[in-house]
Amino acid sequence: MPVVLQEFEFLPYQRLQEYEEQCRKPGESGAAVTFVGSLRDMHEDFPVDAMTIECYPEMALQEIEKVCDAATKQWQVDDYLIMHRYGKVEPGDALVLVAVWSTHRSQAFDACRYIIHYLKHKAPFWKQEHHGEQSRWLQGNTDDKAVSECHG
Amino acid sequence: MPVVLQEFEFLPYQRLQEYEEQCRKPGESGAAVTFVGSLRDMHEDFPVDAMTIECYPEMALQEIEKVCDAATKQWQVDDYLIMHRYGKVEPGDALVLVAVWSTHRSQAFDACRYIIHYLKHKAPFWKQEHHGEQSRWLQGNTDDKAVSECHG
Amino acid sequence: MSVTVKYFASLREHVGQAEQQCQVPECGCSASEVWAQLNASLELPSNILVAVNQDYASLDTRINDGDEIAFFPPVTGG
Amino acid sequence: MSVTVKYFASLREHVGQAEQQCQVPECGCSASEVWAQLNASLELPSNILVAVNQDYASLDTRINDGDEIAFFPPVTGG
Repeated sequence: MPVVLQEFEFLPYQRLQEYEEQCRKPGESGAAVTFVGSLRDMHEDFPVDAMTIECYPEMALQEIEKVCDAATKQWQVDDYLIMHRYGKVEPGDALVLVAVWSTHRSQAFDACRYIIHYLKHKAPFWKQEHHGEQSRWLQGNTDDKAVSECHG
Repeated sequence: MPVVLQEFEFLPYQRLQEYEEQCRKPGESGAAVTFVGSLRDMHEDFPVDAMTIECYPEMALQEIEKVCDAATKQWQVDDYLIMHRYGKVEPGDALVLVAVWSTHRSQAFDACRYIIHYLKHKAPFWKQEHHGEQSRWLQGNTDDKAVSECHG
Repeated sequence: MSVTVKYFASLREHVGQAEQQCQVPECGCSASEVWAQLNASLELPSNILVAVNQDYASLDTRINDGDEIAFFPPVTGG
Repeated sequence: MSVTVKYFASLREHVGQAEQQCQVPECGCSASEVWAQLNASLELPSNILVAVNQDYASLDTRINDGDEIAFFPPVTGG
Protein backbone atom coordinates (compact mmCIF):
# COMPACT_ATOMS: atom_id res chain seq x y z
CA MET A 1 0.00 0.00 0.00
CA PRO A 2 2.67 2.52 -0.97
CA VAL A 3 2.22 6.27 -1.17
CA VAL A 4 5.05 7.89 -3.08
CA LEU A 5 5.86 11.57 -3.57
CA GLN A 6 8.29 11.97 -6.40
CA GLU A 7 10.22 14.89 -7.87
CA PHE A 8 11.19 13.06 -11.07
CA GLU A 9 9.05 12.05 -14.02
CA PHE A 10 7.30 8.71 -13.66
CA LEU A 11 5.58 6.57 -16.28
CA PRO A 12 2.39 5.50 -14.51
CA TYR A 13 1.64 2.39 -16.56
CA GLN A 14 5.24 1.19 -16.41
CA ARG A 15 5.15 1.61 -12.65
CA LEU A 16 1.86 -0.30 -12.46
CA GLN A 17 3.29 -3.10 -14.58
CA GLU A 18 6.34 -3.32 -12.30
CA TYR A 19 4.23 -3.08 -9.18
CA GLU A 20 1.95 -5.90 -10.27
CA GLU A 21 4.93 -8.10 -11.15
CA GLN A 22 6.81 -7.40 -7.94
CA CYS A 23 4.16 -6.82 -5.30
CA ARG A 24 0.81 -8.27 -6.30
CA LYS A 25 -0.15 -11.92 -6.01
CA PRO A 26 -1.55 -13.03 -9.40
CA GLY A 27 -5.17 -14.12 -9.10
CA GLU A 28 -5.87 -12.34 -5.82
CA SER A 29 -7.78 -9.31 -7.12
CA GLY A 30 -10.39 -9.46 -9.83
CA ALA A 31 -10.59 -5.73 -10.40
CA ALA A 32 -8.16 -2.82 -10.63
CA VAL A 33 -9.22 0.77 -11.24
CA THR A 34 -6.62 3.39 -12.00
CA PHE A 35 -6.76 7.15 -12.30
CA VAL A 36 -3.92 9.04 -13.95
CA GLY A 37 -3.97 12.84 -13.96
CA SER A 38 -1.61 14.51 -16.43
CA LEU A 39 -0.62 18.05 -17.20
CA ARG A 40 -2.56 19.42 -20.15
CA ASP A 41 -0.94 21.88 -22.52
CA MET A 42 -3.99 24.12 -22.27
CA HIS A 43 -6.06 25.24 -19.29
CA GLU A 44 -9.11 27.43 -19.80
CA ASP A 45 -7.67 28.79 -23.07
CA PHE A 46 -4.43 29.62 -21.25
CA PRO A 47 -1.56 27.71 -22.91
CA VAL A 48 0.61 25.91 -20.38
CA ASP A 49 4.35 25.52 -21.02
CA ALA A 50 5.13 23.96 -17.65
CA MET A 51 3.94 23.74 -14.08
CA THR A 52 5.59 23.85 -10.69
CA ILE A 53 4.00 21.74 -7.99
CA GLU A 54 4.88 22.80 -4.48
CA CYS A 55 4.12 20.50 -1.58
CA TYR A 56 4.36 20.16 2.17
CA PRO A 57 5.78 16.66 1.99
CA GLU A 58 5.35 15.28 5.54
CA MET A 59 1.77 16.52 5.73
CA ALA A 60 0.97 15.42 2.16
CA LEU A 61 2.01 11.84 2.91
CA GLN A 62 -0.05 11.80 6.10
CA GLU A 63 -3.12 13.33 4.46
CA ILE A 64 -3.00 10.87 1.55
CA GLU A 65 -2.65 7.98 3.98
CA LYS A 66 -5.64 9.26 5.97
CA VAL A 67 -7.72 9.40 2.79
CA CYS A 68 -6.65 5.87 1.84
CA ASP A 69 -7.45 4.60 5.34
CA ALA A 70 -10.91 6.10 5.09
CA ALA A 71 -11.39 4.45 1.68
CA THR A 72 -10.26 1.03 2.91
CA LYS A 73 -12.70 1.30 5.83
CA GLN A 74 -15.58 2.02 3.47
CA TRP A 75 -14.78 -0.38 0.64
CA GLN A 76 -13.13 -3.76 0.25
CA VAL A 77 -9.65 -2.81 -1.00
CA ASP A 78 -6.92 -5.42 -1.49
CA ASP A 79 -4.18 -2.91 -2.20
CA TYR A 80 -3.49 0.56 -3.52
CA LEU A 81 -0.62 2.48 -5.07
CA ILE A 82 -0.57 6.26 -4.96
CA MET A 83 2.05 8.44 -6.61
CA HIS A 84 2.16 12.22 -6.70
CA ARG A 85 4.65 14.31 -8.58
CA TYR A 86 6.08 17.59 -7.33
CA GLY A 87 8.59 20.12 -8.66
CA LYS A 88 8.73 21.20 -12.29
CA VAL A 89 6.51 19.24 -14.70
CA GLU A 90 5.94 19.43 -18.46
CA PRO A 91 2.71 19.00 -20.44
CA GLY A 92 1.96 15.30 -20.85
CA ASP A 93 3.72 14.37 -17.60
CA ALA A 94 1.76 12.35 -15.09
CA LEU A 95 0.93 14.40 -11.98
CA VAL A 96 -0.87 11.78 -9.97
CA LEU A 97 -1.59 8.06 -10.08
CA VAL A 98 -4.24 6.38 -7.93
CA ALA A 99 -4.55 2.63 -8.40
CA VAL A 100 -6.91 0.45 -6.35
CA TRP A 101 -7.12 -3.35 -6.40
CA SER A 102 -10.22 -5.09 -5.13
CA THR A 103 -12.19 -8.28 -5.49
CA HIS A 104 -15.12 -6.31 -6.85
CA ARG A 105 -15.37 -3.84 -9.67
CA SER A 106 -17.76 -1.44 -8.00
CA GLN A 107 -15.64 -1.30 -4.84
CA ALA A 108 -12.52 -0.52 -6.87
CA PHE A 109 -14.29 2.29 -8.76
CA ASP A 110 -15.77 3.83 -5.63
CA ALA A 111 -12.54 3.67 -3.65
CA CYS A 112 -10.40 5.06 -6.49
CA ARG A 113 -12.79 7.93 -7.09
CA TYR A 114 -13.00 8.71 -3.38
CA ILE A 115 -9.22 8.73 -2.99
CA ILE A 116 -8.53 11.08 -5.90
CA HIS A 117 -11.39 13.38 -4.84
CA TYR A 118 -10.19 13.76 -1.25
CA LEU A 119 -6.53 13.77 -2.23
CA LYS A 120 -7.27 16.84 -4.38
CA HIS A 121 -9.16 18.55 -1.57
CA LYS A 122 -7.01 17.62 1.42
CA ALA A 123 -3.40 16.93 0.38
CA PRO A 124 -1.21 20.05 0.60
CA PHE A 125 -0.06 20.56 -2.99
CA TRP A 126 -0.20 23.82 -4.93
CA LYS A 127 0.10 24.24 -8.67
CA GLN A 128 1.68 27.16 -10.43
CA GLU A 129 1.23 27.29 -14.20
CA HIS A 130 3.90 28.82 -16.41
CA HIS A 131 3.49 30.37 -19.83
CA GLY A 132 6.46 32.26 -21.22
CA GLU A 133 7.38 34.87 -18.61
CA GLN A 134 4.01 34.59 -16.87
CA SER A 135 3.10 32.41 -13.92
CA ARG A 136 -0.12 31.96 -12.01
CA TRP A 137 -1.02 30.00 -8.92
CA LEU A 138 -4.13 27.90 -9.40
CA GLN A 139 -6.66 28.60 -6.72
CA GLY A 140 -9.17 25.98 -5.68
CA ASN A 141 -9.44 22.67 -7.38
CA THR A 142 -9.40 22.02 -11.10
CA ASP A 143 -12.69 20.16 -11.11
CA ASP A 144 -14.22 22.96 -9.05
CA LYS A 145 -13.54 26.38 -10.51
CA ALA A 146 -10.04 27.70 -10.97
CA VAL A 147 -10.00 31.37 -10.08
CA SER A 148 -6.57 32.69 -10.75
CA GLU A 149 -4.37 35.70 -10.68
CA CYS A 150 -1.56 36.43 -13.09
CA HIS A 151 1.67 38.05 -12.17
CA GLY A 152 4.51 38.56 -14.56
CA MET B 1 -10.38 4.30 -30.39
CA PRO B 2 -9.43 0.65 -30.80
CA VAL B 3 -11.46 -2.33 -29.65
CA VAL B 4 -9.35 -5.50 -29.65
CA LEU B 5 -10.41 -9.10 -29.05
CA GLN B 6 -7.37 -11.20 -28.33
CA GLU B 7 -6.76 -14.90 -27.82
CA PHE B 8 -3.28 -14.45 -26.35
CA GLU B 9 -2.23 -13.08 -22.99
CA PHE B 10 -1.83 -9.32 -22.81
CA LEU B 11 -0.20 -7.15 -20.18
CA PRO B 12 -2.69 -4.33 -19.75
CA TYR B 13 -0.32 -1.71 -18.34
CA GLN B 14 2.36 -2.49 -20.91
CA ARG B 15 -0.24 -2.05 -23.63
CA LEU B 16 -1.38 1.23 -22.11
CA GLN B 17 2.19 2.47 -21.92
CA GLU B 18 2.73 1.58 -25.59
CA TYR B 19 -0.61 3.03 -26.61
CA GLU B 20 0.11 6.34 -24.89
CA GLU B 21 3.54 6.54 -26.50
CA GLN B 22 2.35 5.64 -29.98
CA CYS B 23 -1.19 6.97 -30.22
CA ARG B 24 -1.85 9.69 -27.67
CA LYS B 25 -0.80 13.31 -28.00
CA PRO B 26 1.00 14.29 -24.76
CA GLY B 27 -0.82 17.08 -22.95
CA GLU B 28 -4.16 16.53 -24.68
CA SER B 29 -6.04 14.68 -21.93
CA GLY B 30 -5.85 15.60 -18.28
CA ALA B 31 -7.49 12.43 -17.01
CA ALA B 32 -7.33 8.72 -17.77
CA VAL B 33 -9.39 6.09 -15.96
CA THR B 34 -8.66 2.43 -16.49
CA PHE B 35 -10.44 -0.72 -15.45
CA VAL B 36 -8.63 -4.06 -15.58
CA GLY B 37 -10.55 -7.25 -14.84
CA SER B 38 -8.41 -10.31 -14.08
CA LEU B 39 -9.10 -13.95 -13.40
CA ARG B 40 -9.13 -14.69 -9.69
CA ASP B 41 -7.90 -18.04 -8.40
CA MET B 42 -11.03 -18.34 -6.26
CA HIS B 43 -14.69 -17.70 -7.04
CA GLU B 44 -17.32 -18.12 -4.34
CA ASP B 45 -15.10 -20.60 -2.49
CA PHE B 46 -14.67 -22.55 -5.72
CA PRO B 47 -10.94 -22.71 -6.58
CA VAL B 48 -10.31 -21.81 -10.21
CA ASP B 49 -7.44 -23.45 -12.11
CA ALA B 50 -8.28 -21.88 -15.45
CA MET B 51 -11.11 -20.42 -17.48
CA THR B 52 -12.28 -20.70 -21.06
CA ILE B 53 -13.85 -17.60 -22.54
CA GLU B 54 -16.02 -18.27 -25.54
CA CYS B 55 -17.13 -15.41 -27.73
CA TYR B 56 -19.15 -14.52 -30.80
CA PRO B 57 -16.45 -12.30 -32.22
CA GLU B 58 -18.21 -10.27 -34.93
CA MET B 59 -21.11 -9.49 -32.64
CA ALA B 60 -18.85 -8.82 -29.63
CA LEU B 61 -16.90 -6.18 -31.56
CA GLN B 62 -20.11 -4.52 -32.70
CA GLU B 63 -21.69 -4.56 -29.25
CA ILE B 64 -18.59 -3.10 -27.59
CA GLU B 65 -18.45 -0.37 -30.22
CA LYS B 66 -22.12 0.42 -29.63
CA VAL B 67 -21.49 0.73 -25.90
CA CYS B 68 -18.48 2.99 -26.52
CA ASP B 69 -20.50 5.13 -28.95
CA ALA B 70 -23.19 5.56 -26.32
CA ALA B 71 -20.54 6.54 -23.74
CA THR B 72 -18.91 9.10 -26.04
CA LYS B 73 -22.33 10.66 -26.70
CA GLN B 74 -22.97 11.03 -22.98
CA TRP B 75 -19.53 12.13 -21.77
CA GLN B 76 -16.61 14.08 -23.16
CA VAL B 77 -14.20 11.31 -24.19
CA ASP B 78 -10.93 12.06 -26.00
CA ASP B 79 -10.09 8.42 -26.68
CA TYR B 80 -10.60 4.89 -25.44
CA LEU B 81 -8.85 1.54 -25.66
CA ILE B 82 -10.78 -1.67 -25.04
CA MET B 83 -9.26 -5.14 -24.99
CA HIS B 84 -11.02 -8.41 -24.25
CA ARG B 85 -9.38 -11.77 -23.95
CA TYR B 86 -10.94 -15.02 -25.14
CA GLY B 87 -9.88 -18.67 -25.20
CA LYS B 88 -8.07 -20.35 -22.30
CA VAL B 89 -6.92 -18.06 -19.49
CA GLU B 90 -5.02 -18.63 -16.24
CA PRO B 91 -5.53 -17.02 -12.82
CA GLY B 92 -3.91 -13.59 -12.76
CA ASP B 93 -4.38 -13.07 -16.51
CA ALA B 94 -6.12 -9.91 -17.60
CA LEU B 95 -9.57 -10.64 -19.05
CA VAL B 96 -10.61 -7.13 -20.00
CA LEU B 97 -9.13 -3.65 -20.18
CA VAL B 98 -11.22 -0.50 -20.49
CA ALA B 99 -9.25 2.75 -20.67
CA VAL B 100 -10.86 6.15 -21.18
CA TRP B 101 -9.05 9.45 -21.74
CA SER B 102 -10.86 12.71 -21.11
CA THR B 103 -10.22 16.33 -20.24
CA HIS B 104 -12.15 15.86 -17.01
CA ARG B 105 -11.78 13.34 -14.23
CA SER B 106 -15.47 12.84 -13.57
CA GLN B 107 -16.20 12.27 -17.25
CA ALA B 108 -13.44 9.67 -17.49
CA PHE B 109 -14.74 7.81 -14.42
CA ASP B 110 -18.36 7.86 -15.58
CA ALA B 111 -17.54 6.76 -19.12
CA CYS B 112 -15.19 3.96 -18.03
CA ARG B 113 -17.70 2.62 -15.53
CA TYR B 114 -20.51 2.78 -18.07
CA ILE B 115 -18.47 0.95 -20.70
CA ILE B 116 -17.43 -1.95 -18.45
CA HIS B 117 -20.96 -2.25 -17.06
CA TYR B 118 -22.64 -2.49 -20.45
CA LEU B 119 -19.83 -4.52 -21.97
CA LYS B 120 -20.49 -7.13 -19.28
CA HIS B 121 -24.22 -7.09 -19.91
CA LYS B 122 -24.29 -6.84 -23.70
CA ALA B 123 -21.13 -8.24 -25.28
CA PRO B 124 -21.49 -11.94 -26.19
CA PHE B 125 -18.82 -13.63 -24.07
CA TRP B 126 -19.32 -16.66 -21.88
CA LYS B 127 -17.04 -17.90 -19.13
CA GLN B 128 -16.43 -21.50 -18.17
CA GLU B 129 -14.44 -22.10 -15.00
CA HIS B 130 -12.22 -25.14 -14.67
CA HIS B 131 -11.10 -26.89 -11.53
CA GLY B 132 -9.41 -30.25 -11.91
CA GLU B 133 -11.76 -32.41 -13.96
CA GLN B 134 -14.74 -30.17 -13.25
CA SER B 135 -16.04 -27.31 -15.36
CA ARG B 136 -18.94 -24.94 -14.90
CA TRP B 137 -20.43 -22.24 -17.07
CA LEU B 138 -20.97 -19.00 -15.23
CA GLN B 139 -24.53 -17.82 -15.54
CA GLY B 140 -25.38 -14.16 -15.32
CA ASN B 141 -22.85 -11.54 -14.51
CA THR B 142 -20.20 -11.74 -11.82
CA ASP B 143 -21.26 -8.50 -10.13
CA ASP B 144 -24.87 -9.71 -10.25
CA LYS B 145 -25.28 -13.20 -8.84
CA ALA B 146 -23.50 -16.13 -10.39
CA VAL B 147 -25.88 -19.08 -10.37
CA SER B 148 -24.01 -22.03 -11.70
CA GLU B 149 -24.25 -25.68 -12.48
CA CYS B 150 -21.41 -28.17 -12.27
CA HIS B 151 -20.85 -31.01 -14.62
CA GLY B 152 -17.92 -33.38 -14.42
CA MET C 1 -34.68 -19.98 -47.78
CA SER C 2 -31.20 -20.66 -46.46
CA VAL C 3 -30.02 -19.55 -43.04
CA THR C 4 -27.02 -20.03 -40.76
CA VAL C 5 -27.73 -20.92 -37.15
CA LYS C 6 -25.11 -20.61 -34.39
CA TYR C 7 -25.14 -21.82 -30.79
CA PHE C 8 -22.81 -20.69 -28.03
CA ALA C 9 -21.52 -21.82 -24.65
CA SER C 10 -23.75 -24.12 -22.56
CA LEU C 11 -26.40 -23.98 -25.29
CA ARG C 12 -23.87 -25.17 -27.88
CA GLU C 13 -23.10 -28.14 -25.62
CA HIS C 14 -26.82 -28.74 -25.05
CA VAL C 15 -27.64 -28.72 -28.77
CA GLY C 16 -24.50 -30.65 -29.57
CA GLN C 17 -23.21 -28.43 -32.34
CA ALA C 18 -21.89 -24.92 -32.90
CA GLU C 19 -23.28 -24.10 -36.33
CA GLN C 20 -25.83 -25.34 -38.82
CA GLN C 21 -26.37 -24.30 -42.40
CA CYS C 22 -29.98 -25.11 -43.19
CA GLN C 23 -33.01 -24.64 -45.36
CA VAL C 24 -36.13 -23.19 -43.82
CA PRO C 25 -39.26 -23.65 -45.97
CA GLU C 26 -41.20 -20.45 -45.55
CA CYS C 27 -39.83 -16.94 -45.75
CA GLY C 28 -40.86 -14.70 -42.87
CA CYS C 29 -40.94 -17.32 -40.14
CA SER C 30 -39.79 -16.30 -36.66
CA ALA C 31 -36.54 -17.13 -34.84
CA SER C 32 -38.44 -19.43 -32.47
CA GLU C 33 -39.92 -21.28 -35.45
CA VAL C 34 -36.41 -21.81 -36.81
CA TRP C 35 -35.41 -23.25 -33.43
CA ALA C 36 -38.44 -25.55 -33.34
CA GLN C 37 -37.74 -26.82 -36.82
CA LEU C 38 -34.07 -27.60 -36.08
CA ASN C 39 -34.36 -28.76 -32.48
CA ALA C 40 -37.77 -30.39 -32.33
CA SER C 41 -36.80 -32.54 -29.39
CA LEU C 42 -35.30 -29.71 -27.32
CA GLU C 43 -37.44 -27.20 -25.51
CA LEU C 44 -36.37 -23.61 -25.96
CA PRO C 45 -34.60 -22.59 -22.70
CA SER C 46 -36.49 -19.78 -20.98
CA ASN C 47 -33.52 -17.44 -20.57
CA ILE C 48 -32.28 -17.86 -24.15
CA LEU C 49 -31.01 -14.83 -26.08
CA VAL C 50 -31.29 -14.42 -29.82
CA ALA C 51 -29.27 -12.39 -32.28
CA VAL C 52 -30.06 -11.97 -35.96
CA ASN C 53 -27.16 -10.81 -38.11
CA GLN C 54 -25.09 -10.02 -34.98
CA ASP C 55 -27.75 -7.78 -33.49
CA TYR C 56 -29.86 -8.60 -30.47
CA ALA C 57 -33.31 -9.70 -31.64
CA SER C 58 -36.32 -11.44 -30.13
CA LEU C 59 -37.81 -14.88 -30.62
CA ASP C 60 -40.52 -13.20 -32.70
CA THR C 61 -38.07 -11.54 -35.10
CA ARG C 62 -38.86 -12.47 -38.71
CA ILE C 63 -36.05 -14.28 -40.48
CA ASN C 64 -35.05 -13.60 -44.08
CA ASP C 65 -33.05 -15.53 -46.62
CA GLY C 66 -29.32 -15.50 -45.82
CA ASP C 67 -29.75 -14.40 -42.19
CA GLU C 68 -27.38 -15.52 -39.46
CA ILE C 69 -29.33 -16.49 -36.34
CA ALA C 70 -27.54 -17.04 -33.03
CA PHE C 71 -28.97 -18.62 -29.89
CA PHE C 72 -27.09 -18.27 -26.62
CA PRO C 73 -27.42 -18.10 -22.82
CA PRO C 74 -27.06 -14.82 -20.86
CA VAL C 75 -23.66 -13.26 -21.44
CA THR C 76 -20.93 -13.18 -18.80
CA GLY C 77 -18.10 -11.15 -20.31
CA GLY C 78 -15.76 -8.62 -18.79
CA MET D 1 8.19 29.12 23.73
CA SER D 2 9.83 28.21 20.43
CA VAL D 3 7.83 27.37 17.29
CA THR D 4 8.49 26.72 13.59
CA VAL D 5 6.27 28.56 11.12
CA LYS D 6 6.01 27.55 7.46
CA TYR D 7 4.38 29.31 4.52
CA PHE D 8 3.53 27.73 1.18
CA ALA D 9 2.77 28.69 -2.42
CA SER D 10 1.29 32.15 -3.06
CA LEU D 11 1.30 32.84 0.68
CA ARG D 12 5.02 32.06 0.85
CA GLU D 13 5.59 34.65 -1.88
CA HIS D 14 3.29 37.10 -0.13
CA VAL D 15 5.08 36.77 3.23
CA GLY D 16 8.45 36.67 1.51
CA GLN D 17 9.83 33.61 3.26
CA ALA D 18 9.22 29.87 3.51
CA GLU D 19 10.05 29.19 7.14
CA GLN D 20 10.70 31.01 10.40
CA GLN D 21 12.06 29.71 13.66
CA CYS D 22 10.77 32.03 16.34
CA GLN D 23 10.07 32.70 19.98
CA VAL D 24 6.49 33.33 21.02
CA PRO D 25 6.17 34.86 24.50
CA GLU D 26 3.14 33.20 25.99
CA CYS D 27 2.33 29.54 25.97
CA GLY D 28 -1.20 28.71 24.81
CA CYS D 29 -1.62 31.50 22.29
CA SER D 30 -3.60 30.76 19.12
CA ALA D 31 -2.36 30.21 15.56
CA SER D 32 -3.82 33.57 14.52
CA GLU D 33 -1.95 35.25 17.35
CA VAL D 34 1.29 33.70 16.11
CA TRP D 35 0.52 35.09 12.63
CA ALA D 36 -0.21 38.56 14.05
CA GLN D 37 2.99 38.58 16.00
CA LEU D 38 5.16 37.56 13.03
CA ASN D 39 3.35 39.40 10.25
CA ALA D 40 2.00 42.50 11.95
CA SER D 41 1.87 44.43 8.68
CA LEU D 42 0.08 41.68 6.69
CA GLU D 43 -3.62 41.01 7.11
CA LEU D 44 -4.48 37.35 7.47
CA PRO D 45 -5.94 36.25 4.08
CA SER D 46 -9.58 35.16 4.48
CA ASN D 47 -9.20 31.78 2.75
CA ILE D 48 -6.03 30.82 4.64
CA LEU D 49 -5.61 27.25 5.89
CA VAL D 50 -3.66 26.30 8.99
CA ALA D 51 -1.93 23.08 9.99
CA VAL D 52 -0.34 22.38 13.33
CA ASN D 53 2.18 19.54 13.41
CA GLN D 54 1.08 18.47 9.90
CA ASP D 55 -2.58 18.18 10.81
CA TYR D 56 -5.31 20.54 9.69
CA ALA D 57 -6.13 22.94 12.50
CA SER D 58 -7.99 26.22 12.89
CA LEU D 59 -6.87 29.76 13.55
CA ASP D 60 -8.06 29.28 17.15
CA THR D 61 -5.94 26.20 17.74
CA ARG D 62 -3.71 26.65 20.80
CA ILE D 63 -0.02 26.41 20.07
CA ASN D 64 2.47 24.65 22.31
CA ASP D 65 6.22 24.78 22.63
CA GLY D 66 7.95 23.04 19.72
CA ASP D 67 4.91 23.04 17.43
CA GLU D 68 5.21 23.35 13.66
CA ILE D 69 2.59 25.77 12.34
CA ALA D 70 1.92 26.00 8.60
CA PHE D 71 -0.11 28.67 6.82
CA PHE D 72 -1.14 28.08 3.22
CA PRO D 73 -3.77 28.85 0.57
CA PRO D 74 -6.42 26.31 -0.53
CA VAL D 75 -4.80 23.17 -1.92
CA THR D 76 -4.83 22.25 -5.60
CA GLY D 77 -3.20 18.84 -5.86
CA GLY D 78 -4.01 15.83 -8.01
